[in-house]
Amino acid sequence: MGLNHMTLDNSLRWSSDEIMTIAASRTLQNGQTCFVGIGIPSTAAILAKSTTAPDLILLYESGTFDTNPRNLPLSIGDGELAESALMVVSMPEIFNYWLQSSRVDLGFLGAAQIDKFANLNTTFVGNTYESPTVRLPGAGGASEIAAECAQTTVIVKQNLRTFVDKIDFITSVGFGDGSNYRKENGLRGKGVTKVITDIGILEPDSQSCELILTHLHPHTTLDQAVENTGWELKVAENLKFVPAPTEDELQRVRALVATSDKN
Amino acid sequence: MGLNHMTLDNSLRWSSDEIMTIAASRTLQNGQTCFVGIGIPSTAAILAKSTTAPDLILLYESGTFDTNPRNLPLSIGDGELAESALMVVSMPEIFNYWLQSSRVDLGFLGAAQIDKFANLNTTFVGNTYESPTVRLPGAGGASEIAAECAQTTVIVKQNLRTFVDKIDFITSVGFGDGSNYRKENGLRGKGVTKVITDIGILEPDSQSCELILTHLHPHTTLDQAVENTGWELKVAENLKFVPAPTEDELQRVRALVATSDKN
Amino acid sequence: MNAIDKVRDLPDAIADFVHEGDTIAMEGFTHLIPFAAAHEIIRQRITHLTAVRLTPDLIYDQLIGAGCISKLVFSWGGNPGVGSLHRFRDAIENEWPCKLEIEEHNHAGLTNRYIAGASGLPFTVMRGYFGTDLMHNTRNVAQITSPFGDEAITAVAAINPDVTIIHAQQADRAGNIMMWGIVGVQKEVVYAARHVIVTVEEIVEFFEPKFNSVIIPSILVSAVCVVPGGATPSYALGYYGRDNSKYIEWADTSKDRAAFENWLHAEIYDGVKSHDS
Amino acid sequence: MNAIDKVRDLPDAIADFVHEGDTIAMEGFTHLIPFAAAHEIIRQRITHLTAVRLTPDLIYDQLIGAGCISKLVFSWGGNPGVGSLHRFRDAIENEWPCKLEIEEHNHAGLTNRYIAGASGLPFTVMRGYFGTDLMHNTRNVAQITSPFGDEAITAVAAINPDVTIIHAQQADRAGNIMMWGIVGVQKEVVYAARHVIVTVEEIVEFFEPKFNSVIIPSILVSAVCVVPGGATPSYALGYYGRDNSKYIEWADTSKDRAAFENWLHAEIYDGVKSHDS
Repeated sequence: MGLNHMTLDNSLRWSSDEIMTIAASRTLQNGQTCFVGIGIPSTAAILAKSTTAPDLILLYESGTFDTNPRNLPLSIGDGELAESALMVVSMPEIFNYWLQSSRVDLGFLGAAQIDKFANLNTTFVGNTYESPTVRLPGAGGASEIAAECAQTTVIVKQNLRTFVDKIDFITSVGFGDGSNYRKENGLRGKGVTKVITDIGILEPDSQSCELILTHLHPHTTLDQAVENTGWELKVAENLKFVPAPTEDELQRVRALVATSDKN
Repeated sequence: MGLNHMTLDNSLRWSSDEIMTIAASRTLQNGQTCFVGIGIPSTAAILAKSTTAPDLILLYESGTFDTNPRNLPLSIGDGELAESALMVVSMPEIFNYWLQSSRVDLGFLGAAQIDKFANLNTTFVGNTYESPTVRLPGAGGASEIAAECAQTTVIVKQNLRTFVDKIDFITSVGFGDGSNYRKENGLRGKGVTKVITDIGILEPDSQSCELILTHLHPHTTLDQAVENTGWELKVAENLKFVPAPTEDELQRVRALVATSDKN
Repeated sequence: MNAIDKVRDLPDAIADFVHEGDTIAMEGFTHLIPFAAAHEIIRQRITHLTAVRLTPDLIYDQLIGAGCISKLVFSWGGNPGVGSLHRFRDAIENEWPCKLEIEEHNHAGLTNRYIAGASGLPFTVMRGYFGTDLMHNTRNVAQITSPFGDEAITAVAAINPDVTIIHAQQADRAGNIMMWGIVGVQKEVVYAARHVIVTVEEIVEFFEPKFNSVIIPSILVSAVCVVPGGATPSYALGYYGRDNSKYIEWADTSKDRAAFENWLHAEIYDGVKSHDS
Repeated sequence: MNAIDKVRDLPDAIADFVHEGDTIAMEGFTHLIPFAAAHEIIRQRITHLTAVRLTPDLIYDQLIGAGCISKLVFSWGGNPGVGSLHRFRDAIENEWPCKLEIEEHNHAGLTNRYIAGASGLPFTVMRGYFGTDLMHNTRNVAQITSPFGDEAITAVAAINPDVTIIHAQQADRAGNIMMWGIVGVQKEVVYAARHVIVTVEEIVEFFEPKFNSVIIPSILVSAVCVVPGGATPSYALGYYGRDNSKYIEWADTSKDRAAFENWLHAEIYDGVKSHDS
């Protein structure tokens, strides 16, 4: 999956994980309900809650609702998520009463493969479903997050292994084969509205739903983006740069990451 | 409904409510799960729990499970039922996880009308459903108790107003039009296995499912039973008498009833 | 996102969220029945309501008698442990004070209709209504066939009230709600609703752990109204008991139209203006 | 109906209720994962199990590597926060130690399959699998049409395990169970099962009130086994924390077949015979 591996660019003051985390954190708005996964999404959400969005409501598929962790959880069901939560509900409630009933504003997802319509594969790579070259974990909560959250943000590193013309398996739907697929298939959320990578940010075109590069990170180039995309990448007319991380943001991210047992 | 009105026969040492309560209590077996309603069923169940069936598990449709009331509840949702319960669950759980999944051994029901196949009406009497002469409360939990409990006991006074050839509305199914109706309609419990009245006890024939008088109370006669039944009443070959209430049973019932606010 | 945003006077909350013609659900199974809120609806003479509730109980008997409800969706219409609901019967049997359309279910059916509503589904499935006459005399119930095997199963349509009103023991400063004891279908009917009004006994600094307690997050709640005693004559576990005598007296008060109208004027229209602070 | 009837040694309970070819479900989402019971199944070399679990996690990775599971029904097969489950992958990619049939779902789907099982229904309905490739690559999922309007909805078949095994914090003397903290799908999978084995940290005189606690009545439980630490390396809120280092170490232990087999012999076959008293 690679999402959690830190590759520090020594010429910069931040790693690619850090810039992705900070960019993701900035998209969160106060008062939103946010369905969080482990890794960068947790870090981004906890960062946002400690800065610009103190009333962000974090929920995890483990059933911990409105949780306020001080440390970065290693797993989605860590004790601290339960102990710092307003309530802990069963998974039936999280999936049926919250996610399925379209009560969640924003969900974060990762992927092993993504295509130009933001469809995501976390099931297998290579050969067939029955006899895969590499078996991945599968859907978990991702397919319903992609279907039912009002919006979804994908966080994924950009390279030719991941950004492919055709994904091996649609685990979670972005826009299927184009703009009407979601409606025809009964997917009620808006779908993927942002793909945050280590190179920049892509957003779907409002008409075609194809992902368009709208932002570069301060240290990246358009060439890098094009070279690391397995389809002919479209670029926004007014391509912008993501504002550089502030010292405060970097310090907070690093302090959070340092709390994780894993590090 | 009349079930709760006490008509004391002065020539006897017990009222009809008392003999019905005691007869119902005696049918309960230790360790059973018993779905209880208000009135005689509650009294009978609490009596059994205090005597022959201490491990009887009482559940009420209000969600109070394994409750141990010392006083007779006036309503199905009294505070004492909650405070003396092992757990209080939601009504979704009571109906879907307990009743619908056939986990309850015995349910008690009353009725305004009953027919020879033990079908029960608690919806309306007279004229049409749309414009009834007397509108009754309706189904509540009764229709699913009748459908899904392993067995159901009906407690009802026997008279020509109640024991009718054709009921005005099937609120809860006994045996429909005869023996195969339950299976054809997807009703998984055995259905009504006992009808306890102020005159005696009726039980369904194992073949035809028609109710047959199997017991008389010590103070009643076969003529009374026949005269108070709106169809040609069948009588068991070995018609028996219900053993007279013991002093202990009577004292306990009276003590319980005295705890009810209503009296 | 704190209590200041959500705490309202009950009359304002009712005026803002309950409108003529709305579908409302006021739940509470014997326990925590939101009587004060119902009385405020009567006082504001809001009419043509479609009112959903498992057990109409005294609360809807009062709303029916006052002419607020034109359609009732219910599953058991009695005075628990006492007998009939006379205003309910008078409306059905004699169309007084106005015609009352009914849609009748059983508890399991109406419960599952709320579950479907809470779950964002158009319907859900259950075993129920099988072989009864209710099957043919009610709407929003249909038979379907299992796609796994061919068993017949009952589908019931979702209910999504415009407004759900419940009473709970406590709210905290952030506007979260806690209730405990018998909670019936309140969680489901809150999740099913477009707007939610909660009357509470009190606002507390923090919630104490309780068995079987249910938390309703602030984000689901449109208005919190502090109404001590707001569930009387039903009860609030930990605060006050059920006033059984009021349930028994209601048989007389409600049996006679004139007696009911006297009650309506004395207790509601001319009564002290609600319990809210 | 008291604890004496139900309290068993873990090896006896496993031997009595878990049989070759059974469908088992061992649930616990990150929290309260019944590892000790799984190790006992490995020790007793019970095979050809159909094993159901949302997240196979280390517990099923171990059972798969030991050759106990021939069919896996699951929805997310990773080592949470760490990476791959190598025994799971080796079985799927290379059929080692034997062929592993899979039936794959997503969390919402498998959760709803348990709900249907708990509810005594042949299936239930949900929004899910829509537009994904999983729809065409899994069983026990079908599209049906709403009888109210004509919306397409997904039906998922009930799961009713022969045996459900969970770990909980406490049992009381009557054999009732209490757990709190993250409870995942445990209530549903207990209600769905034919037999239920519960390992617990301890037996207590009475339960203290806790937020969000779940009670499992004794009548649902076939055997209670007192196994302190029985959820290690997952955790038991209020007793011990998650041993994250064990999850991280598992990546190495499980990556290599020989290393795994060393672990299997050292820790399970030749290990101290379980934690049970």
